[in-house]
Amino acid sequence: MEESKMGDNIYLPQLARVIHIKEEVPGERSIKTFRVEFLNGGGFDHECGQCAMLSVFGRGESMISIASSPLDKEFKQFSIMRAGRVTTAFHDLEVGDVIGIRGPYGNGFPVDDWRGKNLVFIGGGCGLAPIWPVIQTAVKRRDDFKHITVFYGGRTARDIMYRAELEKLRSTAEVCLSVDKAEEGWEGFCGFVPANLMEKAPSSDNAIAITCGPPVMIKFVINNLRNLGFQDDHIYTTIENKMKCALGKCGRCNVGKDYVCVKGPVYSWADLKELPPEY
Amino acid sequence: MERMLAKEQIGDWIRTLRGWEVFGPVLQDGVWSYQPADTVQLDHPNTAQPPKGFAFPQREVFFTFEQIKGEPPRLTPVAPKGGQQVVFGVRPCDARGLPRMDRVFTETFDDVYYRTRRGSLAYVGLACNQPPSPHCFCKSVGGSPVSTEGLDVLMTDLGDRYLVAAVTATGEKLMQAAGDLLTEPTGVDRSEAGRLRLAAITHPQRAVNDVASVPPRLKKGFDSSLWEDLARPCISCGICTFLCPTCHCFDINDETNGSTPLKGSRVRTWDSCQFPDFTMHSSGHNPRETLGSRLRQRVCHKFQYFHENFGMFQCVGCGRCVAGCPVGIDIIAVVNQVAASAGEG
Amino acid sequence: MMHEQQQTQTQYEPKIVAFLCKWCSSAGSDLAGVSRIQYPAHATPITVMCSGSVSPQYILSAFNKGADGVLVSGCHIGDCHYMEGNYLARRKLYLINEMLQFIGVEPTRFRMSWVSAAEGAKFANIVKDFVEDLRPLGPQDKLKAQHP
Amino acid sequence: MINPQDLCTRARDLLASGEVRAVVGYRRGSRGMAAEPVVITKPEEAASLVWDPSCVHNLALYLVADRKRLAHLHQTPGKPIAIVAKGCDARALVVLMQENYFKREEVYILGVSCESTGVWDDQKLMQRLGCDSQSLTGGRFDGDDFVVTTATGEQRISAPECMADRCLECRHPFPTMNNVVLGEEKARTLAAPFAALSRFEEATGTQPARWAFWQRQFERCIRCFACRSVCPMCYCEECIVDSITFTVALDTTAAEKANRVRWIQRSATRSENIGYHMTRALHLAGRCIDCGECERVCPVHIPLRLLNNKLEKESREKFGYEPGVSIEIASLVSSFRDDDPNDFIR
Repeated sequence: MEESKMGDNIYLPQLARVIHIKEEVPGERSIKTFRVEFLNGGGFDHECGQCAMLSVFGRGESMISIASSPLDKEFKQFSIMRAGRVTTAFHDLEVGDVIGIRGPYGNGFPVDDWRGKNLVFIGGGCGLAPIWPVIQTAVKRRDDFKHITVFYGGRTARDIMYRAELEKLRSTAEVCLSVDKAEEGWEGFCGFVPANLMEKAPSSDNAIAITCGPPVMIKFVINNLRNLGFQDDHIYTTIENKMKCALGKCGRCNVGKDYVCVKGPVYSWADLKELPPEY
Repeated sequence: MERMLAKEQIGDWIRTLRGWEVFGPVLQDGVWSYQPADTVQLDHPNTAQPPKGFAFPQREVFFTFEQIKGEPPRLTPVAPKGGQQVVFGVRPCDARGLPRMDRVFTETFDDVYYRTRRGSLAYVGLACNQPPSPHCFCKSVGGSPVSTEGLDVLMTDLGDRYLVAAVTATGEKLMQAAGDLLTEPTGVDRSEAGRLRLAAITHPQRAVNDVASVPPRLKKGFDSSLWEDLARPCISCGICTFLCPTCHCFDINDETNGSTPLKGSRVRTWDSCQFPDFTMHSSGHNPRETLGSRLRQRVCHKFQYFHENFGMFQCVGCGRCVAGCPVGIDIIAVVNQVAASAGEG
Repeated sequence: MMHEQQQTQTQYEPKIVAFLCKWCSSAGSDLAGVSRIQYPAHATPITVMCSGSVSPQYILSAFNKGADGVLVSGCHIGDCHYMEGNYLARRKLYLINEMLQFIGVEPTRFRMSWVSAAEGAKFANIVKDFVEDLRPLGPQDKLKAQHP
Repeated sequence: MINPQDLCTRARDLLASGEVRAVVGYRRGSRGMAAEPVVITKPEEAASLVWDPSCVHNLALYLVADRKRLAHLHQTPGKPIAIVAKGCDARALVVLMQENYFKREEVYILGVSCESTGVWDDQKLMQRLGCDSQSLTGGRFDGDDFVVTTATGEQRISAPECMADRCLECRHPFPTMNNVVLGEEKARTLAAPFAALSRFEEATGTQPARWAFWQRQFERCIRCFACRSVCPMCYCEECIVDSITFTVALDTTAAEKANRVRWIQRSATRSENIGYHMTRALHLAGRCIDCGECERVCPVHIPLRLLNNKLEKESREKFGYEPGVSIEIASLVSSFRDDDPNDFIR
């Protein structure tokens, strides 16, 4: 076979240049936000909640959720926590460096189905990134939705990502921030995110809840949401598993019969609770 | 198309296959494997490894990359080596692995590497007059010792001659190349073949009990404590999956070959759901941490998840994982036990 | 000039990876350098704290990355900075030497020596000899990784 | 000769008295009469234990697994665990104790002497009988013979005909370290020490012949890692061939993970396979007690014992070191002698 026939190659990434890097959270498990633009006229459209496979050549690939709104066409944005081999390589990048991207992968949040509803977002740690495009889209299409509440917490005030953006958000949405432990100068809630949720107790009436964060947090948040009267099919979350191909072939991200990279990462609790808890 | 071929003329047939690279089972160092061959002698039980590597090799280079500092990386896709390959002596169970791999690699996202290799591959099968292994259970999973699924040609051993039957158009082409070597079968040939086929099909085999009820029962038995019990001796090696005609899990890594400029390749290699680090997140969290959860994944993938997704079992009953397991974990017994326990109550 | 160029193009130049202990052999190689002793520049030196710290993995890895020969050099027996590191090295490296030969790697490809900080000339000779021994063997491709 | 019933009785009593918390032994599996490893915890399960020539596995492996499992659960072992141990299995335990993997009192060794035979080899059975142990319906020791039951009836085979090479060459078929031992200690010589190794070295005298042989073997490896997984000495939490090459704990930093050297690629190519097998062999120098399990389980029949035997022979001849003999002595590579070979150093 000729190389020219390898054009439609699902494993071949497009190239994109890093145009902006912002340090969100410092420390050992630091988070940086990378804004990239495609080279050679490449690119793709995505939906809120979808992911992309990013590569640093020589180090490998990682599945990262796309943190920019689909309405921003000229760039894509990713917030990456330093956790392992590939993500550390990302943290070593500088503006101007070129990375590989393939995608978009997975499903998205059914944002259009939520018109006329109240939206409650609950994020923790790095889990604000996957739901951030939904928040962005909701803000940009503010009239489509009713009340918007954003719960978000970090371990300490320094661990809160998108701090400036969250403050800006207060003009259009209710923002409830929290830190795990009491700190001097912190005026928001002290305690875990699920506790903050119960404290504010948003109404489940005509409301959709969208949550993402560490697995333990999600578990308690969903429990609390149900206590607040949210129906199972009105609770949405994203799950993550280790991925290598993002194409439903490499065989490791499956939860029961579903490959998270294809059928997920977005699930309603009504669907997710039917699957085995292998995530 | 059905024809007869004298056994000693099989080499002559192979020599007529110009433009094809021919492989056949060869015994070397005590191991049966498919090797390039000018002629073949089809007296093998079954090969140690199935022929799945022809379409899905253990190592596939996707592309090479080269990055000179300050310039964008240059990516060069590496195409599979061209040329048509035909494999002789494929057992019907192993051949049925191929259509199952097709579902995985060509549906939803089309894998050009797999499709290219698959497109230039033909299987000439050999019916099993006798089960080659005491752990054969092809009949339990929808196959048979004379199944043609996944084959281009099926040969049946009639002692001093073969009945050669075309299954696909490619198979007919392979047979047409033989010209006069292949002769019209006589009535005796046909009745002899029929007798052998019947004997093969009725030969007793190990069996998965009430296989139709297995997928729902496994689903019900997800939380069964049997999984950990049955997996207790498991040593987490990859024999069961690497010898499987349908296991397709893989890993992707960058292999570098110099840092200034950065040079290397992105490579796919086989991986196994039985390795403890297969599903481990970089945080250390592992959704399938225990031996039981990994055994359950292997068994349920083949007998439940794949069935739910594609309406067929992802097991062809070759018995390699049963025979090859160093510690006696036996997929037939596992399925039967879990399904039976889920059936109660 | 023409002739010289042709020669460099055709003559095969072996690549050597040399694991040198910091206290003796590395100092010895430095002495060879500062004493302006001529010896071939084929060896890539890697300074290690002690010959005893050289894991067989280092040697295999050097061959994997394309070394044509691997040299391990430490202090003379009795002179180890850590008292007995080179005794341990001797045992360990004896075994890997045997293994390399056992699987059919040319015996010449692996070499071990004792070179003190004062033996600049000896170090230069070892490298010189090693290069001459390796040259007829041609490139080492038995243990070298395949690319792509 | 051992009466397998005695083994069941011993195991039952140990569990019933509460002296041990579990017994690692063999039971009949679902594959013909072939034995499989089992861990039993209840006295009534003891009746399922077997002892016959298909008890090929080195069960010391399961003590390592047990220790890892307990460590993971942050549990202390408490009472000892009992293990059915052949001569080779007991030697493995000696090495593990020599390396402080566990203490002597944590293990109850239920020794079984191989007496004048050993376990059988499937390939040899296949050649002799036309079927492997998984097709047999019965098999037992009888003096110097194996008695097997096939579809055509009972057959008596002189054991050395079908014994595994590792057993033919075994010099310690009696588990010297034990709490109790079944069977007798019998002097025997079935094959010269390192007979298979000597045959190989004679057959491939020259360097090119050696390479031709090993090249073929290493190219065949599919990197299923069964040789590593089945080896009781391969207990490292961190192995150079794994994709995540070490245990990730909560306090493992990202930098630690990122900076790990990838010594060996996952590609099953010749160079990487050699890197894996050579490293493993060298890591087993002075530790391998020649249970031969790596060679038995290899699905593509790579003669891995040759690698380990080579180092064992060198260690014995050049360093006077024999593994698995004493808990007290220093390990091979952490000790030395003044007169260790020096002539390879130039």
